[in-house]
Amino acid sequence: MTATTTPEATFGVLPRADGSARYSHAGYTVTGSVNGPIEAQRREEHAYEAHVDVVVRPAAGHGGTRERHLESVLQSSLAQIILVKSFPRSLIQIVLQVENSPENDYVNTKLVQASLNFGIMPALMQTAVLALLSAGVPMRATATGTAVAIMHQDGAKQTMVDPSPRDIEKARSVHVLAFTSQDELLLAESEGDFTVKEWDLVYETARGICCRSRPQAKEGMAMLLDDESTGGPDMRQFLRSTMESKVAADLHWK
Amino acid sequence: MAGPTISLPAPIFAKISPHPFLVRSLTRSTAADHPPCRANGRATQELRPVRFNATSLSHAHGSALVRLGDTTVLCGVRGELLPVERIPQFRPVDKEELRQQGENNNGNCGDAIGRGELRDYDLLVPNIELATGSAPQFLPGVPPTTLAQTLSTRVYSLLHSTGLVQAGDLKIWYSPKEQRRGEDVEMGGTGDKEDGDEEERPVAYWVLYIDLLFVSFDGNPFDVAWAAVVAALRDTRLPVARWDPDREVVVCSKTERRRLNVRGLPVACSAAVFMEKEQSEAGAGPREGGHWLLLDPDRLEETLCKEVITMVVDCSDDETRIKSLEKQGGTLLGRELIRGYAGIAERRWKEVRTAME
Amino acid sequence: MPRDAEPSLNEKQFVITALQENLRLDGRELDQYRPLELSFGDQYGAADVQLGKTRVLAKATAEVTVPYTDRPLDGIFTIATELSPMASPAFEVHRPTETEVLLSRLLEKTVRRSGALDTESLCLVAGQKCWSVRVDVHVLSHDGNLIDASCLAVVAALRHFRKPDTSMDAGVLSVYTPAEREPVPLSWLHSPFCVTWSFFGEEGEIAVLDATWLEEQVRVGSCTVSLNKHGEICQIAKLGGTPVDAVSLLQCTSVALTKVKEFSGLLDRKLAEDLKRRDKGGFMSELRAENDR
Amino acid sequence: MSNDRPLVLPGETIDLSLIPSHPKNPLRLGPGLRHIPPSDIVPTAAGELITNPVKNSMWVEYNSNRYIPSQNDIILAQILRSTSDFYLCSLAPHTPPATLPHLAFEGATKKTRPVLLPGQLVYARVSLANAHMDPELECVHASTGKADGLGPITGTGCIFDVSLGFARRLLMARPAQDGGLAVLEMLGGEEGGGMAFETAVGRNGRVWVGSASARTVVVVGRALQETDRGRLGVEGQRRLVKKLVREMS
Amino acid sequence: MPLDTSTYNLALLRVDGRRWNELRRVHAQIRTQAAADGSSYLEMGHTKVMCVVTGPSEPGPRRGTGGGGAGGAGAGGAAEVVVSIVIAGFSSVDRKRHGRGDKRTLELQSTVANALAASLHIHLFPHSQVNISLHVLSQDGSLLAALINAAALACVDAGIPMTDYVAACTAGSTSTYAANDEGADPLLDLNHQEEQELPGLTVATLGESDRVVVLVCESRVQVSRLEGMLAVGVDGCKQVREILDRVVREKGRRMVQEGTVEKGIGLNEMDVD
Repeated sequence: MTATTTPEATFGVLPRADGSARYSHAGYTVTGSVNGPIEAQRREEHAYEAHVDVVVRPAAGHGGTRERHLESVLQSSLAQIILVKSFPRSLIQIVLQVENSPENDYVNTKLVQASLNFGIMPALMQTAVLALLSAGVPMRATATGTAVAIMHQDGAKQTMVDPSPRDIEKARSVHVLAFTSQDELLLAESEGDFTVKEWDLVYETARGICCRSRPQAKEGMAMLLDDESTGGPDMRQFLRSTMESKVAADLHWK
Repeated sequence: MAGPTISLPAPIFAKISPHPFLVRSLTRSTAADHPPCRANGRATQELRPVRFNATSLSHAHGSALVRLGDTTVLCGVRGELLPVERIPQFRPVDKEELRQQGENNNGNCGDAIGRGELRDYDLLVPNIELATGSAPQFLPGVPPTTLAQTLSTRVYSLLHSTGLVQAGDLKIWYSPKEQRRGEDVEMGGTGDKEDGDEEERPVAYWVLYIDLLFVSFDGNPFDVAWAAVVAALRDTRLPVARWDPDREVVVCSKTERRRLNVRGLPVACSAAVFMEKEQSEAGAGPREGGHWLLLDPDRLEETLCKEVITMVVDCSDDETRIKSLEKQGGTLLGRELIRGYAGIAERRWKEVRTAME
Repeated sequence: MPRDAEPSLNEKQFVITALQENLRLDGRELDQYRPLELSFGDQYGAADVQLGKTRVLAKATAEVTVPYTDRPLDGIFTIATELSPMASPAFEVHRPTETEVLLSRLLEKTVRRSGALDTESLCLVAGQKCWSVRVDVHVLSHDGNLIDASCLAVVAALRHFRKPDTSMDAGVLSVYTPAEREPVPLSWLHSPFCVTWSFFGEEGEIAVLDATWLEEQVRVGSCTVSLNKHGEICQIAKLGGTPVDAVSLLQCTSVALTKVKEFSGLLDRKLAEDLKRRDKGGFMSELRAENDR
Repeated sequence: MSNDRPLVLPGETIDLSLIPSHPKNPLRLGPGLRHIPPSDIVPTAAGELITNPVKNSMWVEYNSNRYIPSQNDIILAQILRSTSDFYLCSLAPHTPPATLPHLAFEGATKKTRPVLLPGQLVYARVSLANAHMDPELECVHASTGKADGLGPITGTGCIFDVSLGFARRLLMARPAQDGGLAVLEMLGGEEGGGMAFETAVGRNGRVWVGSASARTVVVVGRALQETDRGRLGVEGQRRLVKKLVREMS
Repeated sequence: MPLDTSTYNLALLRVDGRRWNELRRVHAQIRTQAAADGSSYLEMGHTKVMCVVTGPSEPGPRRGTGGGGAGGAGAGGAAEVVVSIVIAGFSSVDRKRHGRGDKRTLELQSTVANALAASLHIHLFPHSQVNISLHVLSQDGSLLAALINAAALACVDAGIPMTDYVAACTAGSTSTYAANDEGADPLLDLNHQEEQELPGLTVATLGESDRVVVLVCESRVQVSRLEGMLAVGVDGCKQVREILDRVVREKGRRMVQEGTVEKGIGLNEMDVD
């Protein structure tokens, strides 16, 4: 059921940051701030490129090993799309604060959980990209990501987009994929139990969501947003339309 | 880049300008007879041989020493008893939930619940120690690096997602059928129904502390770490334990030991993408310039590569099952390459299996 | 660590000169708060406070755990305040600054030590099991007066929070998941709020409420008064700074009381509204609504 | 959004029809665009693509908060400290300091050079900016040796931070016409009851407002900030000015 | 608290036999460590504190977790006052470890630092640092007050120009926070037991004025009680100031007699303004 919801984003939620965005989708709400390029600390200063620093903060409890892992995954991916070479010796700091994540009402969750949380990765990635765009940090490309699960409902395989925590618990395998705006596969994380064939299926679905390229993108993408034809939102379209409205607002005086 | 005219001893060349050094050795062949290869003398697709050495520790319940080239990992598994009343959020699996789960994922009934127990009560505790001076960048006595934390997270979640260990093996049951006297024993915590004491109930769990120690580090830590974990778990034998209602303690048998039945044999296989050009000033996409997929990268290579891939496969059954796939840090590995990579992973799996047996 | 940039002389001087004419840069009265917004999340125990450009998010959570050995009959109640670089690049992760220490101490004294939450009610099995209630304070945006905003957020979050229901039968404790039984609110005793005065001028004769970050950088001293609406002082902290006349401090306190009454009125209103919002459609449907977000 | 100023996102391909092709003068790329040899022009920021066939130039118009120094920008800098022969100044929080030579003032010599205290403000031009070095400033035209308006800022007044786009609009030759910014004129004009004030706008998103009366400074400052934040059109600005004047008097 | 108040109501005497407005015995010395720039030892009842001041001197390496820095060190326009407090394990009845990171200690540090910074003329010493290190030997209530007084004395001894003494003491009230009885009397200078059982506050004032430098209240109390307590506290501070002043003059006189300093110098420093 969560798969059918459309993502929402608001910009400039943090007036004092260089760039910020609040993104909510599939029960996750993440606020992201971007500061940079700013002066880098000695220890993390690179002579030829900007250091991209990602901090992920859970809604409750101190960040643990799992957050460190998320950070390193996001860091390596975002460093790919940011033009790090154009700001040597500087720092681009991305802070992602999880505000809300869907709870599984059938278990009493513990505060600290070390196992990976696949569902949240796309939300974090999307928030970071939006915040970077709003900060005007020069980028090679934008990126979109999504989570797909393969369920075994009464014997039949079926893919499910943006699975809820409960779905993930039941799923045979869970996958997170992210694509750049040049349709390159930027990030692929999967776990569970699946075959190459199944992964192909997942790839197709994810690609459908992340890189649905529409030539007539110019007009009214608002309604295109929530078409269920391919089961899931059209992320790239979403990205474009949200940015369009932001830019239009910024340049209202033109 | 050092032209042919200048001749530097290889190690110095590698030190001062590692990237060109690697490019050079990958592009030009040293001798006519064999083709260009990596700085470490391996072909791009060539993996280092892996060697296992089980039960190397006498005190641990299970252990293994794994060597992959110059990366050596020692893994020890130790079980400790955890009585249910010491588990704050303990919650006996109630029947109708079992049934629900059964319907939901037909076949492997109760499996999900088992995983739930493993996770909720933290029955599997992997810990990775890199700061042993195993490599220049890991000096002893420093707080765990990001790498160490990342590795332990990956091992932890793979342990759970693969279901390598089943909760059943770690549960210690008590069935009052033959022991009526246990009934009036106040079991704070075993939150069961009225008829709780009638049916058999879990009284304690084994907690498996899985400690990984990097003896030496020369790249590709995850593959080795994971192999060590699997080997150590296969080697693990826990003493047979039962509940003694008179003394209200769990007693372990001195002699009797039961080995865990480890499910399947998932094997990790990692590679890194090496770009001919470091991302150029213009920031032109990484597409330009050649690139190589370096399997089982060593430390030097890892420092020079951004994009990495790790695939965990299990070919125990006829069909190859992928247990985990992690690809990040670049945009070069597309669908086709990843498809093809499965084949490489299978090859790896076979090698590892033979090495293990 | 990267210090925050000092304001320019020009700004410092102007803030003072303006204040001497009862002027503030944003045109407020000296004892006027910035527009205050309080909203609750979809889940229980999430409160979002916006005070001008300052924004604080508080999230309350609870889990069953083992009580401290020296207090077997009490539950555990912690308030975690870690300032992240999101508030300002000057804050580093795991490097508590003075701001952070003083903030957490103030919240500690105001909310915890004043006994706002009945910790004994969190005990489940004496010496064995108890609830550990934890509030995480996330400062999203820092434009001054973190203390008042954070305190309001914490109190709001805790009053909005529901913890899973439990039952004891035959010495057997069972904790119910939200699906089984609707969670229950905490046993809450009184709602304290912080009101922070900032002082300016040679003699600290100009007193200002709800200072912005710029004003905080220029002020010569501050005094935080914590009260509840019954006129009980829970804590006063004027930690040094330019000396201020005792009488004017007393006046500050009495003004603070009126502000506190406003706060608690606002909170009650918001809580009531939120309750109405949730009630329609009953509990399960409300859960679904939660997931649909 | 009209089609002559299409929205572009980083990495999108710009269809060639949009790229101006001028017979003689070379194509000039402004901010938000980069050229990938041989012939690709790719946006690096999200904004509207603006092209100027006459000047044969194109750039991406977008708004942001983080100032990145570029040559010949006029900026408001804050002195951090003085070294043996130059001042270190900050252009924006948390950025590496810019250097302002002691002699880069009108008629400054070893003997007669202005002494500036930490925290003081200077109105200066960026004389050198590149990614690999800290930026350099000057308060004098290297060629003419005239300050023409640059130099230390004195007198009662205050700094107000605005977005970079807003600062750029204020700096336009005719803000009212090109930038849709009439707020300052109004404040000076009859809406504002002819307030007397002066402003110094820095590209780095800082505006200094000076006036004998603190009240005026506050009004002007608020007017600017609220116009920026509220993204007010000319009408909105007029209403705002009326409101402020009413409030403050 | 029934214990305390009841006995009080009988004879209007407190648990330790004092009247409501009575200070405990305050004993103080200055120049206790010859080596230090300034030093002092102070007892308020059984609360015993010693203090050593070094500086104004070159700033040392910056400590990380806000070691109670105060004063415009950022601009480099004035000296920074850095306070470090060590609470000895044996100082209180139950020996509990106060780690350096302990937030309560950090708070005390920054309070003392900011209190002193208000009276010291640190603007005379740009780009420098005044280090005040305090050791708590024994605790019996009014700790913060004792710390401030000790620090003030040590600073006088160090000859750092200051406006006037910062003198501190505590005040309490016999009424519990719940009961809003008007009959409640204010109390001066609380000991440990009273601090535990009764509402109280710590006040520090500058010299003889009524101007409050520090006001810390950590217990629940009716707002109506505040005025009374504050009045008593401020008055107490004046008494404390007298005592401190006597100590300094006494020491000064003896030093003159002993000829360690020529007449005048030791004392003039205090009224630099």
